[in-house]
Amino acid sequence: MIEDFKKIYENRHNYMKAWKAKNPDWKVLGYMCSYMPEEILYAAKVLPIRWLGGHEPQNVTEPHIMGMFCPFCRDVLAQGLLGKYDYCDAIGITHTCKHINQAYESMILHRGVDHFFIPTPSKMQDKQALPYYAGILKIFKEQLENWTGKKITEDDLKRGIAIVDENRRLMRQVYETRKADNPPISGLDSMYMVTASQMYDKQEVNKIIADVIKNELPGRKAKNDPGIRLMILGSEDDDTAFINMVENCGSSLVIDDHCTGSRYFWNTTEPGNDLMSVIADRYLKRPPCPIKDMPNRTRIPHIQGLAKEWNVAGAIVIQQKFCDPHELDKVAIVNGLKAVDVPTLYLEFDVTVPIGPFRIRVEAFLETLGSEDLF
Amino acid sequence: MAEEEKKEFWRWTETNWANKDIDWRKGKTITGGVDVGSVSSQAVIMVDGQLYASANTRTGYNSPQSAVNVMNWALEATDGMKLEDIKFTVGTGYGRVKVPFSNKAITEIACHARGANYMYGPSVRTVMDMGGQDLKAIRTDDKGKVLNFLMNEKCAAGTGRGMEVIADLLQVPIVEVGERSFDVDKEPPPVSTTCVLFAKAEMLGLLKKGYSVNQALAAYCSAMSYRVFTMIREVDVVEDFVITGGIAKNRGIVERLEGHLGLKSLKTEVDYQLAGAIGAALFGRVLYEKQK
Amino acid sequence: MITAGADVGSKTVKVVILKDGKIAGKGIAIAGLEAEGAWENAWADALKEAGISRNDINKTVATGARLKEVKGFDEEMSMVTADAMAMHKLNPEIKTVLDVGAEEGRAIKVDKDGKVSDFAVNEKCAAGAGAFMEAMSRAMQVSIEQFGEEALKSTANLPINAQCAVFAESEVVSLVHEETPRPDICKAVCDGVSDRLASMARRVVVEPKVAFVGGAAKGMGLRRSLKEALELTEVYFPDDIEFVAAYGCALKAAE
Amino acid sequence: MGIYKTEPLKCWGKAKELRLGVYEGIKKARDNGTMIVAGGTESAIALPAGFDMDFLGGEPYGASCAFAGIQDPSWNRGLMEASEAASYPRDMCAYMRIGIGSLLSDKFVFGGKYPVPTFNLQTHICDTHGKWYQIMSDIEGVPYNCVDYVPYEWETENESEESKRLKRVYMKDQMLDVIDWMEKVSGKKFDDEKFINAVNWECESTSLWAQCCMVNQAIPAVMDEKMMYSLYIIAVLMRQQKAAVEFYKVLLDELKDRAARGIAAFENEKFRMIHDSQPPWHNLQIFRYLEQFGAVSIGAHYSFSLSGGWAYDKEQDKYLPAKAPKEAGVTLKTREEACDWYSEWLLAYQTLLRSLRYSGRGKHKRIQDIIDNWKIDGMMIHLNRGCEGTAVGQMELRRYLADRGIPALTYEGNLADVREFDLERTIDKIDTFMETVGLTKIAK
Repeated sequence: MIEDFKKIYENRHNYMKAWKAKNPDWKVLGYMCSYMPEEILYAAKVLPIRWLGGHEPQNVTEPHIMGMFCPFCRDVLAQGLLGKYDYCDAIGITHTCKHINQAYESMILHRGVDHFFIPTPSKMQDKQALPYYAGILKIFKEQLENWTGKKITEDDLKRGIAIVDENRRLMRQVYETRKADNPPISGLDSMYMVTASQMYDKQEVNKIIADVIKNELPGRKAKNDPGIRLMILGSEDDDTAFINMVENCGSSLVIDDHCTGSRYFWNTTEPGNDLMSVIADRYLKRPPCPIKDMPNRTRIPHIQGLAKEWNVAGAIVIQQKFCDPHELDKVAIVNGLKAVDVPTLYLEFDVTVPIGPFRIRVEAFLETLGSEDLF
Repeated sequence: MAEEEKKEFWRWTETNWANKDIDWRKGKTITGGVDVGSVSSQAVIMVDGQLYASANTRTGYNSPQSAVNVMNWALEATDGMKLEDIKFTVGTGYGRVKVPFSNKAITEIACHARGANYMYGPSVRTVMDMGGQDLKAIRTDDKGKVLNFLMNEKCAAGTGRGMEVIADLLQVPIVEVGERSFDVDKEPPPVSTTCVLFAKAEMLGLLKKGYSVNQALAAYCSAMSYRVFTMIREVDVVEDFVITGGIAKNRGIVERLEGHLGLKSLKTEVDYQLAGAIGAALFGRVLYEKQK
Repeated sequence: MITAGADVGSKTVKVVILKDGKIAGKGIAIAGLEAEGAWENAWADALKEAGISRNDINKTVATGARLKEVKGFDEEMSMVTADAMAMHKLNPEIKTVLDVGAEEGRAIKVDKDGKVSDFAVNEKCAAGAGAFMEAMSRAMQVSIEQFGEEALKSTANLPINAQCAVFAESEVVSLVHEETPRPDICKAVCDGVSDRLASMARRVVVEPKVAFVGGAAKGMGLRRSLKEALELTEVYFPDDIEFVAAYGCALKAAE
Repeated sequence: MGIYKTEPLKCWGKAKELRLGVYEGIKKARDNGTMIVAGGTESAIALPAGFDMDFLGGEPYGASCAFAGIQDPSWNRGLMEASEAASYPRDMCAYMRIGIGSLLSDKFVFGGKYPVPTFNLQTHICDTHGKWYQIMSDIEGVPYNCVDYVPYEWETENESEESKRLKRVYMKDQMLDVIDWMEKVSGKKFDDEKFINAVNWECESTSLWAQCCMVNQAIPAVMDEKMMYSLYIIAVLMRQQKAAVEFYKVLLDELKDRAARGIAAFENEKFRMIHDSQPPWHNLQIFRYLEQFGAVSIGAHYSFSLSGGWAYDKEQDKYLPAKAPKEAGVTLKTREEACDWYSEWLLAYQTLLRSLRYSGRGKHKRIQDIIDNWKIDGMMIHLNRGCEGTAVGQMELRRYLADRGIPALTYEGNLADVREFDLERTIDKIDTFMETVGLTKIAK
């Protein structure tokens, strides 16, 4: 049921605690950024779950993080320091940005947790990135083997890849249905689906998604009137209160480019002999986080393509306040969308966003997209 | 503990007005617009798309009540019009959904653009609205439809509320701020922040340095106009250019902003603060016609 | 020996007169555009209460953000040390002092001898607890005193989502327009300010026992929120809470 | 009268001459239309040295604009606002915003129009660096490329040899590709010999700067941090040139001589401090203010390591100047060898760049090393809103020092955006800090 995604999202810790009790032969690793190679973790019987924020005021991170660092790393660290994720046996990050590095370092310094750092390349377009990253992933695999005391076989890896790819394929299928004039699933529920896939056992979530595709989506309408079709894109975003507000102002979010959305699952692994290269290749080719999108700007044509295929009237560009990677893409993205006649609204997110002042901006934006009847 | 003597330097005059030349009873469509903003509320009544009556008051704590009060005050200026004579009312501003007698709510961004189009004519392409709390830079077409807009983000302060704090602190009536800011020998460098929170500290810092009150006002107006200039440049200023909202009455800001832009803003006889309410009433007319 | 201490703060001037280690007189006045007048008034009140004249004072030590605007003291010291000295004298068990002023907040760690072992001051965007509360009470159209009383009536946990003061104010206005009960908004503001102060305080590791001082700590709403934010069961509120730094200065003068 | 004797540095004039010479060269190249390469200066600047070109480095250029803001605020505020008006967000790296603003307003702080390069080449030393010159290229319309940089981890992490090998090969192979790319986009031939020389000189001059810093362990210190800014800049701007090597040899001799004779940088040195992160370039007077209390900043991880090559010595458990190829008995013969060695140098010995990414335990160890060996009494941490790379780990560093009873003062600011620095508040904080460590102003 679609509702299950929301249940998992909202009760993530309870779900995981219950899961852990049922799966004593597995370990749990918490990660922060969507570049974590989950295939290898599933192969090692280590359940990867993504740490997301709690979106509530907190006062524990200032001694650790400078004021100019992004709310996401602050919120995630707060959750960690407050012990919300204590059921994780380790934390891990792939190198993406220093803000996440900071949250990771502070967790190690103050909670003394087991930890894994993967020095992911940043220039993912470079042909030298593949041999490098495949080698790095092999080291990571060995580190996991040492940690769990179990060898990871080729078959294990194939099984890991299958689980994760299945999840990607299913979510892509759901996203395809949102191309309909009246989409069967809302932007909010889609966000719940992707984040649930990140924070819970994919083997369980895959069953739910398959069931939703087969039994629930056919003939369903998320809303009577979908209103204005919007795209949302930018940095990490699981601000469900904001998404809900936008969709209640007479619009439907039909597509996204978020690492809590399509960027996370868009492509699957391509066949090949060396499994480490296969896995590495998949991450190098996925729709990139802005920080990995150089020297060429590949995000722009990708986003323009999404806007066209999902037939959107406008796009909301959001970013976590102080997120340099996304700030560095702002002008290029806004211009790129303008070039294909997609107007944009730009907003900065904090741990929590002030709904009232944001509603004015969103409503005014929707008015500019569809107020012909007033003139 | 000695009580602070309470003079309200920030307080501006509340007004109401009606065009006695218009006989509203002969009008076909009477519509209303109510703009309940963070600091002030305006109501206008339009007869067949002509501005007939208006009122401008301070917003109270209770927004439905503020809406009722300001409309009642506009009605008072009329020749016996009653609320029920108004066929369609549109609410706008922060309290737009809380106008008890309104038929629809539309954001102040759309309403300001539409209102400016009425007040200054169809040649208006850029509207800078400077209200109590928000700055809005709006690009519009010849019909007054919004093409795109920007609202202030963090550190983009420099709003009407900040000006009130300054007026209060320096004990200068707010209506005199603009005038006095030009009464200096040489334009001082702008203050470094226009953040409402630090406005006081900034001012005290300047006075400590030996600035006169007028120089301090000039430094603040200069900073605020610069801040607005930077923001409005982001939407591309295309002529004709107009300024609406309360701050439009402060020539200390307006003329400095014009200097930075190298453009003159259009002027009109209509109260600049009414733009949102006028736009709302005009939308009301279209919606009323459509509903018939 | 008679000594005096003065705290020329951004909002008020406080003077404390000490006669043989005991407080003999106190004076406080609001500093508006210029601090000088308030300085004179605070002195006049303090001298009157002590029943002495300015010439009877052996030494005066002063502190405060607007100290440069006044003349007529012998030595200056920092707020941080003044607070530490005063609190150590008032209650030698105090390990952490949290001073909530109009423009700035300070967290001070005091060692067993009353010396400052670490301190933290708000960075700019998180500063101005007092000024922030004032701006919000302006938006709410209540006096600052009323603001605290209103907050105490509420038990709601409504977050103020905006971290930036400018946005916070428009958020408060939005809440007002949404007809959120006034006490809930007031409490939300107190909670928000407390979270910032608690964040700052945690930089120095808050160790019991803790004292709150400074003008803004007079507000009962803020007191409650701050105590909860820091998860404290017990907080020490000195009498004459806004005079603490001035008292510290007077103690220093007597040394 | 001070406690120590002091005298001006003899090579002061030479430093200034070299520094201005770099910008004069760029101006000439701009006016003659000859080759300019632009990019971050904390990168592989020996790489384009296989061509005859002038290199325009973004960070020192940003600092120069910030510094020029002392006289004429338009160089600071004006450029920031030009970048904001073009929608670039206000809290991006301040050097970057100055660069964008300077380009958009077509103003070069050393005179005339902004020098648009033949191409931009960046090393991705910090998470925003690779994107910085992508934006510059967007505006300039010139080709852009970058070299990804994944530094070795700190010694505390026991990184495996295989991991280091992968990083070294990755960087080397990218460099080789970039050489081909540069030839393609410039239409010019890359001269291997020039490149190999540049690699040798870069390693040598950065090793020499580290040796100069070592001399500062003397009491009294022979350089204060303000002086260092004027001296390390040679390595920042032109470390790949022979003139830099020669300059640092002269400087090293002079510093050793000063140390032997007990000549101080600051006559009243009582309290030795180190600073963290770049300073607010527009308000360097805060360092003079410290001196009123007898306190002096005699360095920083930043000023030691930005232009210095440092190697960890396991036996002594210390950081020592790294050995340049010649000293290590290595002769670089081919392009491949030079790229390989150069990669190793940047990955292993550029400890500042390492701390931009790995900010925790390893950086604490390095700071502790400086505190112990340079006999430091206290630290001053600039919470730098303009450079998140150096700001990473700062709050944890503060906590680390507090736990060990090392006095630390934090102050907020921005290396290049004067609007984010409050001199008065900073002075207040310094006053308070000095009082808590028991220092009072020295009577004049």
